Amino acid sequence: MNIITISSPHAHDHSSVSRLMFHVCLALVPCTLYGLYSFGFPAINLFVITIVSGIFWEALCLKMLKKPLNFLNDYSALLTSWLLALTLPPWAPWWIGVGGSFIAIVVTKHIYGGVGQNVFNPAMVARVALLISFPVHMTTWPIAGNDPFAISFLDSLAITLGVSPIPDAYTGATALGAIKTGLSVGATANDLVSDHFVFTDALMGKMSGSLGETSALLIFVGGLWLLSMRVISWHIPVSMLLTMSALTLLFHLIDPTLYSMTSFHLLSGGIMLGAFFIATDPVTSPSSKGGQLFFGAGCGVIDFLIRTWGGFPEGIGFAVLFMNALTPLIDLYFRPRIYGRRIDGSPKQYDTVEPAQEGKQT
Amino acid sequence: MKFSPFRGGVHPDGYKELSAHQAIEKLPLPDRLYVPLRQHAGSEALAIVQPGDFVMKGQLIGRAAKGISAPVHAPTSGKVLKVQPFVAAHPSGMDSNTVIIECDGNDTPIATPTNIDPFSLDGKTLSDTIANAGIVGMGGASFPAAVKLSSASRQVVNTVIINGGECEPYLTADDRLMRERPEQIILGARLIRHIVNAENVCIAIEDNKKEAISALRQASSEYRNIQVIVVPTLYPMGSAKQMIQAVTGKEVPAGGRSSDIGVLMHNVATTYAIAQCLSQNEPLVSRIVTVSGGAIKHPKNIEALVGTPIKQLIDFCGGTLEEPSKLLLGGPMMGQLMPSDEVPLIKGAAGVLALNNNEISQPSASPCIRCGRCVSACPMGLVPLEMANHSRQQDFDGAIGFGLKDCILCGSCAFVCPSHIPLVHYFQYAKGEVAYQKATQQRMDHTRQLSESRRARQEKEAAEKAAAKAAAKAAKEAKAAAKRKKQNAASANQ
Amino acid sequence: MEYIIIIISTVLVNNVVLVQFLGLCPFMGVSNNISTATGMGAATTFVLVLSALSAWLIEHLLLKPLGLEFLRTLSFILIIAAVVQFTELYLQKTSQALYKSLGIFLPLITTNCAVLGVALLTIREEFTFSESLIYGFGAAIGFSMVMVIFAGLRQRLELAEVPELFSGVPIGLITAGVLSMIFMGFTSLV
Amino acid sequence: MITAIFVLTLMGLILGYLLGLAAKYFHVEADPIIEEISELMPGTHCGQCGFAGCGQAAEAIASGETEVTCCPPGGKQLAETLADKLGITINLDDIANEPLYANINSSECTGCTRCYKVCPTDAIVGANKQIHAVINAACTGCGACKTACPENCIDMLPEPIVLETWHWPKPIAA
Repeated sequence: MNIITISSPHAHDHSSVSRLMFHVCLALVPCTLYGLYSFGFPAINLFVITIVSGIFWEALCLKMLKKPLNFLNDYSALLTSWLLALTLPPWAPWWIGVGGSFIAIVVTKHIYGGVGQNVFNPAMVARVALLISFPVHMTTWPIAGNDPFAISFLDSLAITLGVSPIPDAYTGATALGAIKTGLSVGATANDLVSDHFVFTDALMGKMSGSLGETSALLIFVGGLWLLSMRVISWHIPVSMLLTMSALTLLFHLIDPTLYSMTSFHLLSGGIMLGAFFIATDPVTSPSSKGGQLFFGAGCGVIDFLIRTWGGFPEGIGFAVLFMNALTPLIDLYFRPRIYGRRIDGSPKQYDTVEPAQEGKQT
Repeated sequence: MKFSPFRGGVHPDGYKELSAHQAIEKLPLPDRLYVPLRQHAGSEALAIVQPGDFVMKGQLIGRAAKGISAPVHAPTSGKVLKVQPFVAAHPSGMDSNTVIIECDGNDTPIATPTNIDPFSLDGKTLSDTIANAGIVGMGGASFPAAVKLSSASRQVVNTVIINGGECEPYLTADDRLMRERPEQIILGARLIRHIVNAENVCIAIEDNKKEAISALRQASSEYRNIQVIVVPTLYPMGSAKQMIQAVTGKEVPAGGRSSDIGVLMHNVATTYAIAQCLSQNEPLVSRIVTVSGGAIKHPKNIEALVGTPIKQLIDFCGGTLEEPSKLLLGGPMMGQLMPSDEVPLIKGAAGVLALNNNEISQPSASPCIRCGRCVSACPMGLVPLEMANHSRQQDFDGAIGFGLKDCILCGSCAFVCPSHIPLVHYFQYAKGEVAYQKATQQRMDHTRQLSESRRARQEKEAAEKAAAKAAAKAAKEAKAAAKRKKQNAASANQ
Repeated sequence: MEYIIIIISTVLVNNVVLVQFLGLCPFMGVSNNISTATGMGAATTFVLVLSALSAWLIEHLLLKPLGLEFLRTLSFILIIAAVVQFTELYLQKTSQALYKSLGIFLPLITTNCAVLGVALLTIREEFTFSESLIYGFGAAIGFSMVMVIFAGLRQRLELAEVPELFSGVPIGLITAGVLSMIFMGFTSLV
Repeated sequence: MITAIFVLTLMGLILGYLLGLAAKYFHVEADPIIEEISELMPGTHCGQCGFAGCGQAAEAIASGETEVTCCPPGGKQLAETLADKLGITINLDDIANEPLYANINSSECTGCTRCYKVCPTDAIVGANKQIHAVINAACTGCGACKTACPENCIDMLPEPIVLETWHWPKPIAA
């Protein structure tokens, strides 16, 4: 008799990977739409290019590795390239998008064995690799608050194709960058923050920065929705944001002229996007709750270190990747306690008298 | 979020309303019964009847083997047709030795109820009676009840917990039993308490069984040391370890027994069987089973004889609405797929489910995305994703390192897995391999011993032979020497 | 404070493996599992600290007073070889399992360029005795940390279905590259 | 020049002396691995590996003269344990997964007793002119009886799978 044996359980909660990924994409819609709106046509071009090329690389890899193409249905390539696009400078040329998605999808995901097997966050590897390789292109930020569609579609094509450089009038530094430069020439953090940072603008997203990281509020809303849908758990975002707040508050209290305030750190740069959408990538973050808390805290600490003393104005990519590298070790040491065992794995004991030791004492 | 009495757990859809309102019905005597000799954990019972024998209801047909085992009795009176391998109620689809009985329809019992008050007997006698009645755990594990009782009575047991946490979806057999026959359950609980000399009894029931709670509260109102405790509805509440934690707050030490922490637990159906056995002198030959699922026309709770083919149970419920996608014995979380509808009902099966396509998990698995939902859902605190990953690469030591040995196969992990990975299947596979390796090791130790004793014996034999030879030689020489001496003496004389 | 800066600098900013690219041979060779990597880290830490220390002593007590600086590399190698030999003897006595799992990589610490590199660097940076001790220690900690992290990653990769073309050393090298990229984030931290 | 030679020679001598001392101090007696390996071997001295007994095989394995997969009664499991012990990697696919055990075809057995005389574990029972049988639990699958049987009536077969020995197969690749 040759029957296919299928083990219990025969019931399922009807969740699926593609639904999880799809929900994350949905949660990204508000901040993406806002980013596309505030940065205009060049941003739209870059976004579309990144996503289309990401899906193309995915299809190519699946084909070459002879895997079924229906893996495209799991939205993971869409999500990866989407997240990558959100962390790029909005007016970057086309090859940044194409090259970035190549690094993300081909190098960081498929060479490692495809969905679920990569050890580093693909979008972040791509972003960091681009940042190191093309520092100029990756730090040219359009000034926010301009009339979003001042650049016509045709001009935007010129920018995207890289034939005409971005007019200087349109570029500026991000708040984090401006403050880092300012501090290095001896200005005080307080003055710099008041020059470059308006709380409500930062909340709403009227500032320069990567395509999708500007509006802290919309990202936060998306993140809350994911939390309420139980797509992500609260551990990583909460511990990451709390660590960041605690450290910035502490140092701000120690020396306000050198260290900027907490609200500035939380609302600028990529920390919000990182906390809710990047560090929570299930594949590259720890699987136990304790491990996730540690992971989030580690991301917060390293991002703070790099922002405050490092060579880059924003270190969220490095921070997440560094903690990604630590994840296998975290998974090894932060395991849940097994029922009926102590945390070290030895069987639990209740009310046991140890006659051997009593014997020794006498 | 609700406070949870143990770590993890899941909330599968209950589907209990399908059969919860159906009172227990008795199945008419079938024509033939197929009584397997293995219906319990441990070794198979040994058949003591021959084809052609006439057996009466409750007559012993298979005696318990050595070690952990349980006897099997004839569920009704009739003629033994055959004792032969027959398809077992087992996911492997293999056969096991089965006594096939043609029922005569009279249902003549072998024994009549005795009038001895069981409370006047001592625990040892009662637990022997339970052992001889073939009572096993009826919640699914089918561990012989008497073994549990006698090992518990060697330790101090404070609390007897009667497990009414029927947490598997669809199943309502225990619920109906508690609603309809609370007095017998209370009697059983008191008897267990008497046997192990415990202080008090807790009957723990999930809060989704309101009627059962009030029925048992009413039935137990005159006994002060019997308490009905309401526990939250959460899968796997019915698992012994989780239930003990929910009731006492203590955990059973790994590798230990519940009696190590002064607790003895029996399922309500087992308790009922114990009461029936001790008060009515009836061995375990029937049980209450829920027949349900989307493919069943009229889901019901049926009291049926052990050995009844499940097809007859389904027919009694009006048959199926469609060809069932899966036919299960037990609940959907831990029950197993049955190879055919001819398999007989066994003592440990609380449900027969015929599920349609919408109710079952789709087997299309995708790669693990390490989301950690299985880690959160695991009531034992294990890391299912790593266990499965290591098992897949046949690194069983790695899987053990992540808790394979502590796994209770409850299926919570696979239930929540968004990648639909057959996690429990991996654990079953790994556990099987580990057991097989252990058996191989034992076999090797055994043969090594045999070989060493053979060598010792051969050496001894050789030594004895040599000694005998030497002795013979010495004797010969001595003779020769004596002869020579004689000759010498003779020649000297001459 | 200065010592702390030296430690941070050697562990993160100028990590001996990922930034200075020294000692890649054991980094790729014995990072297959975490316990071996820890053992290798410990052995290398021992050798590194001891050799940085004795290098400083040789340089300042022997070579410099006698004007024999040109013998620096030669004599350092001699010292390192002796220290490694000593470590090997010690390990063989105390931990057979570790000795076996490190195998050929244990005597090869002799030719681990991280060890000679650190010894030479302490002289080039004109450290004081205690500074060179800290420097050697920091470099060793950096080496061990990266070894363990990398071993963790490789253990995970062992379970991954890496395309055959890339499995084994290639994926290891790619991972090492990404790690090195991450450590660029710590540039100018101190 | 002279100083340089002198200094290096001196350093070499001192270090050499110190190492010599250390070697004496940390001296390790004979390789304990051989003993550990022979503990693991089946100990039935069946000779299928080509060595006279398990002890010799253990020595050969420890010195790397022979493969860890040389022992059919030990099978896959022994090979794995040994490979772990020696820190080497082996290709487990080379070893037959299922161990084979002796089965006597009773219709051809003449009761010559040759097989049970060679069995290292006394796993064959029977008497002169009576059909012999194998006690499965005691058989190591060494095959000595098969070679000894003049009637060629011993087959090496995998253990039949019954309900008791059945275990779950590996899930179909996911």
